[in-house]
Amino acid sequence: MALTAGAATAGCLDGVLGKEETDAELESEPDEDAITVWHAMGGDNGETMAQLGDQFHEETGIDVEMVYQGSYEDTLNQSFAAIEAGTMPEVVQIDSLHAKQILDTDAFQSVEGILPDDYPVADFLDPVTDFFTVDGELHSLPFNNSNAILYYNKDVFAEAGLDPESPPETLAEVTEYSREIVDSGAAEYGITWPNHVWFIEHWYSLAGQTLVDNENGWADDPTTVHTETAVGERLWSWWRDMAQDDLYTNPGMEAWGEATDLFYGQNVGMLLTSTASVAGAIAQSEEQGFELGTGFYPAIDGREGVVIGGASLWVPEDMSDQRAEEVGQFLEFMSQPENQITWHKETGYYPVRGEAVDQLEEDGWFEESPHHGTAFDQLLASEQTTATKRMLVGPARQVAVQLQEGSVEIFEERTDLEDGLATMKGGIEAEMERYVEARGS
Amino acid sequence: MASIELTDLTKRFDDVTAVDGIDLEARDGEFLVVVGPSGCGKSTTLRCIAGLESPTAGTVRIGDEDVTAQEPHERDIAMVFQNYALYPHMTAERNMTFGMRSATDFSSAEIDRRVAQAAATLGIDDLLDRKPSALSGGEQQRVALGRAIVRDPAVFLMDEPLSNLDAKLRVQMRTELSRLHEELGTTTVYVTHDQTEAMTLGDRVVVMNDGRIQQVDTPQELYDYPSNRFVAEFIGDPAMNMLEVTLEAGSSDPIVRHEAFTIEVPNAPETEALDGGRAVLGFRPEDASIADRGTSPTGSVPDRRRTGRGDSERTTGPIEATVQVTEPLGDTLLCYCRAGDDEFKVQTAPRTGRAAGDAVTLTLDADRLHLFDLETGEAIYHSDTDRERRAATPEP
Amino acid sequence: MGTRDTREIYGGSLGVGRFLRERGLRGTIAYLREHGVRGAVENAREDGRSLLGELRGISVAYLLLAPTLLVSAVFLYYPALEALELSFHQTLFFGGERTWVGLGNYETLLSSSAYHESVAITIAFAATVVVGVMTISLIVSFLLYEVDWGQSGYLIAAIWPYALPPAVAGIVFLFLIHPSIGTLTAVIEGATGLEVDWFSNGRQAFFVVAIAAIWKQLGYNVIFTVAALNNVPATLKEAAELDGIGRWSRLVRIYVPLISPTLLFLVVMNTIYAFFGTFAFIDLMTQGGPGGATNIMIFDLYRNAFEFNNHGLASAQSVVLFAVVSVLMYVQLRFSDERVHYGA
Amino acid sequence: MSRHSNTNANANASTSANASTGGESRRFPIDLERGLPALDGATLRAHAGLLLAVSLMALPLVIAALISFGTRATFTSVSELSLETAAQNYHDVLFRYDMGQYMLNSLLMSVIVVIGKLAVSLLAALAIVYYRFPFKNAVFGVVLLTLMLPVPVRIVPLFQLAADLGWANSFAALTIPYLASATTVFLLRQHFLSIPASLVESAKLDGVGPLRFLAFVLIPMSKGMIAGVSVIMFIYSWNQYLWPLLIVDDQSMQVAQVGIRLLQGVVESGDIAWPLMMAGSIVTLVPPLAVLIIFRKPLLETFGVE
Repeated sequence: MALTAGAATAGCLDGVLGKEETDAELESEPDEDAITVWHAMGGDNGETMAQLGDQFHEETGIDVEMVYQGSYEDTLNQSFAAIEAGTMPEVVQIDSLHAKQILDTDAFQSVEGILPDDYPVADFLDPVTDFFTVDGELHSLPFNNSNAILYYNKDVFAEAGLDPESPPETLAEVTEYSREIVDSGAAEYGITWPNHVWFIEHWYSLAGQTLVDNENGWADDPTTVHTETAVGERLWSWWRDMAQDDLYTNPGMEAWGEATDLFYGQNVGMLLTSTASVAGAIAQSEEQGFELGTGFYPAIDGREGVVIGGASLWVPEDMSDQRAEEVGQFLEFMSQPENQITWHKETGYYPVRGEAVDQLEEDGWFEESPHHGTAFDQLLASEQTTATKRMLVGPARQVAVQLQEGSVEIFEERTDLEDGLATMKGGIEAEMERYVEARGS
Repeated sequence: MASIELTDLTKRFDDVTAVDGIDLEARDGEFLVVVGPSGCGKSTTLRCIAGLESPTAGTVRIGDEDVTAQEPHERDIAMVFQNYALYPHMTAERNMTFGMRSATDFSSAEIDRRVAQAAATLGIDDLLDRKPSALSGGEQQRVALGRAIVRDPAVFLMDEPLSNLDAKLRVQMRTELSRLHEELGTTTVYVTHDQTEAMTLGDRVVVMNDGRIQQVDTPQELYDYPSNRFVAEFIGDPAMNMLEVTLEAGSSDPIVRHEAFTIEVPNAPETEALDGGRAVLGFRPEDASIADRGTSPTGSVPDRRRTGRGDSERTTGPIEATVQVTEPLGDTLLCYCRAGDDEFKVQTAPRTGRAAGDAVTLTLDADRLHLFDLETGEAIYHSDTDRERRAATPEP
Repeated sequence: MGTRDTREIYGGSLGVGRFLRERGLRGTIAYLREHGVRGAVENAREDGRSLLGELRGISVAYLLLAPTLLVSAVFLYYPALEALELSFHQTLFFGGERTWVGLGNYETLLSSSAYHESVAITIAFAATVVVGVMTISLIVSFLLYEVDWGQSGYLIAAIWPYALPPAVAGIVFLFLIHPSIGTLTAVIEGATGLEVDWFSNGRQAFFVVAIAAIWKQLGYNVIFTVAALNNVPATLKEAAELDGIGRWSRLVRIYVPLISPTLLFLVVMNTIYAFFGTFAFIDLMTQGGPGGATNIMIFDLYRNAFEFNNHGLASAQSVVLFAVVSVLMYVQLRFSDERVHYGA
Repeated sequence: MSRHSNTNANANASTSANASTGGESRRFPIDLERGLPALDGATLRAHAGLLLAVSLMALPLVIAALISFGTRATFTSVSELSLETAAQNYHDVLFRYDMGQYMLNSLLMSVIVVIGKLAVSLLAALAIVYYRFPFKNAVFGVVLLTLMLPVPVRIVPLFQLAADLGWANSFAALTIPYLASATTVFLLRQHFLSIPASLVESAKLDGVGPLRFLAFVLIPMSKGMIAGVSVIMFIYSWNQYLWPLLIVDDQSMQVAQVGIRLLQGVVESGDIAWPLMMAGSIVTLVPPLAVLIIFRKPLLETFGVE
């Protein structure tokens, strides 16, 4: 690294600025005809995406460039910036939480328009199509969808004298199980889960209570959040009691990695997280030498249904028809049953196409790997109601952050339950109002 | 070679006037020394000649060309700095030639020839490939001189080049500079604050103070006929004594009265005008001598130091004084004497056993007296009448 | 800059400075109206120098400065002004969608108690970081300077955090003292008997992040402090030892005054670091929490811009932040004028 | 509550040192006759204080390195760490997650920024120190004020400007906005002011032009400062995160810092990549640390700020 800057500068003092220009041109311009796909699938999931991309290239000769943009948030920010800079890719993976904002940019076209005519739109699983259909059209291609399930450590259950085959189903049972685990010293804590709004959405949808008004934001822009409801009070009081009795430990804000790490380190008996970690959980449980169990997400009491999570593939507006047709082919390829099956097996996201599900059942996959089936069964057991249809809200990030920070204030008892619920409600209402005002239309 | 002429040269920095409208001429081939206390404008004058400072008013002419608006390197001058200004990362040879190689179209053969010649003149052939940090102060100064000589300029400008050297080396370099000037004959303007250097080096010496020229003259003229009190006290070490006196017309010669003594002052026509006026009597310590207790004041006095003047030994006095302090300087003894309220210095032969407290009688060399105006300090009288006769003889 | 620097020998000043000083602004304008610019320039410049020569010199000076000024203008000042303009809008989607709201954003800031808290916390945080960094780096550098051997080994170990990217520093610290899975957590709890719980305890979070920020900035300070100490003439050290002055009084009474220009430079740089450079620690370790205890202004600004896509409000916050730091900088420079001893 | 155990340790060192100020004699560290390093009280305490401070500062790096040898972030015993897992982690980070490519991009970006910034700042410092021109102090003030305009304050308009210039995903966007540097100009100016005025005067007398004077006199005489300032600029541009994150979305152009963020994204998706994160962090630390160690001497000799 020849850094004798003194000689270097003396030598090329005059041409130095010119040197930079030539360097910029040397950089290869992004390959024009490749389909650029921005996604938020890190690690192994990212690798599976790349394999699918290569496969598509072999079959159709159209080059695909899978670009990993970091977390869902980074990908969203990058997309907004790209809209400004006019450097949009062909396909963008956007988290279902951010759907409303992407719709409001009016920079994306509905996917149904470019899919091949014979595409079996109806074959998607009902809750999936239900969420991704806007104004009667499939707006973005459901791709990696999941919901949260309960992971538990059967050895810890056994040691605590709990039945390893019957995990807790209600919050009350979770408290009871956790107390057994902690008192018996089988693990330091009973349960943990990343502090993320998705988990609050699960409890609300299971209890059949919409989280925001105007039919969970689908009828019109939501104006308030239903924290001051019976469901809210029961949820957050339970959360506070669990924390105060040291049955629950807070892994940190949106601390997905830290939560799983606590579970694999056997510091905690139970873990709530996305079914997307099922493959990783199976591998790690074997490596750490404990028996893994999975079960349905514990509800407050009734089980109306779980809200869908994960993301979908959106297609920007401005592209030539010829390019749109190619993208349509790509989307069809990605949602073909065989690819859905490989995607499901390798990542844990459940398959969203009916045919794929039938295929898997024929192969007896769910018997072979029951944990993969848990989330899927939970999805099938869910009803389609406004409550189980994930909220469509403009200032999604602010709503998430206020709920998450508000929860900490409550379970750390820095504010009592009523004030806590009220502050969250007030803060979110202000953000909702600002969003509508800023968007204008 | 070229002469230098400054007409009404002025230089103001915001509120300070460094050079106040001076007119000065350095003759072709002359070694002109500009001397004065720090802050008297001598360096600024030199920098105006060099072009490093642009004068606020007035013109600078080198040879017969007005260079006031010219860039320094267009003026065919070379300058030697007090801290040598050698590039620490270049060898002596590269230091001497960097300027010429980068700004002139001399062929490198020509440059090498000049370097060899200059190195021979200065005796620094074996130092050429050494870096300044590996040279002594004297050697560095010679390299700086070499850099000036290589340019073979019309004028040398030297800004106190010797003041960073130790005393012994300074004396040695002085003789070398004189020898160099003899050999090259380049017009040189040399700035210093050391009046001994000025007297020994200068063909002529310019005494400056507060941005103005006090006097321009040959060293001996300055010494013998200072045009004002400042020059009188600045030139000569130890400085001339200054005593406030009053003048009175005497019977034959006018009388100078001091509170402690009165002496006659020979043939001073100008003094009549100042009859009864107050003035300042000036005489150099070596022009006063201590008469022995026994002999009469007007007789010749054995221990008076001869000043190489053969003609008539007129003295005047007597002055009664007491010795306060004595300073043995080896070749002479300096006695600080007090008469009345005033103190003055007297230089006598060494080993005469004079001590503090002795009461002595002094006589002054009547041909070496000076009177200065009390307010303006201008010289109004020099007792030596030789000046006209000597001025007539051609310059050495 | 004190007496006129004799180094300035290229170019010329057209006597503009002197002209203005002599006549004052109104006099100059009157003169200009009367003689016109050409006449003024003709008169103002120092005689003896060709007008053309000076103009050429001045243009060369501005040419040399052109790249710096151009890049500053285009990529620093223009965007800053744009940010100011943006601060009068409500925005969505990276500024794509913007509606004029005038001082709306500023009103929200003025009225929001959370923001007032944030400003207070930021100033407390900056003070803690600056004081912490300066004291510890001064002590470490002085010990380094005092020790006669093994200096370069200690030196490398003391300045390496400076090379560490802030984001990495944040992640590493997160794992060192994470309340539940931190590597050092058990050790600290054992040693100090404190319960490491900075996910929920606001004061603890504040100090944990402050310690991380101080730790990261030590390297930068040690470099400059040791360099300044090396420039202090060795004779002073010997003289002080002869007088039997103790190590720490020698530091405070002799060295600190002598290297005060460097310390002033470091105070300014550390303040800028504390206000603008510590965002990564907050983003990775506490996300401004718990309960806003570590929600310093730059983090709140970043979150408004990049998480809530509210660039209008974020721009308003950047204007306020700029104002706060400028005031602090001015106070620091004014306060230090008498204390700093130049020309050691 | 002692904010930082490190200060505590030094406080003890200082109190005891004061106590025995009396007969503190400084002896030559290696006592030739006895052959042992003759450490008197004060030096011993100095070393103790230094060792403690330095070890506390190095601790985070040591632990990060250890984690990168394991498979999980929390390791209970060293046994869980192993060399081949480390090799696996570092290999994954460099190749599977393209950190190698990101580091090459960062290196190219940093070298261009250093050379560009140095050239631009040298010219500016030359003008500010050796030229007299109207409004000089104002211009210097304008350059210094850029210190107060860090990237986050002007990120959105800067992005739009770069987008309008068509610079998205280009090295121009990654380097040119960084070319103006207040710190570099300030440090170079301080250094030029320490060079005796007579040197530039004698250059002028020889008719040496300002650029030749810069190239053949100023730069050779400021090698130490230039090396030192280059280290600071290299580390500054190597650690840039927010601007590259936004202006570059083509990952083949991405820089190391954003690579870390991408690794973090991997962790957030539930995958246990913490050791990978640590490996990535250690890997991105190597170049700036190497530069810092290689150039520590010039850094320390020339950085006196008068």
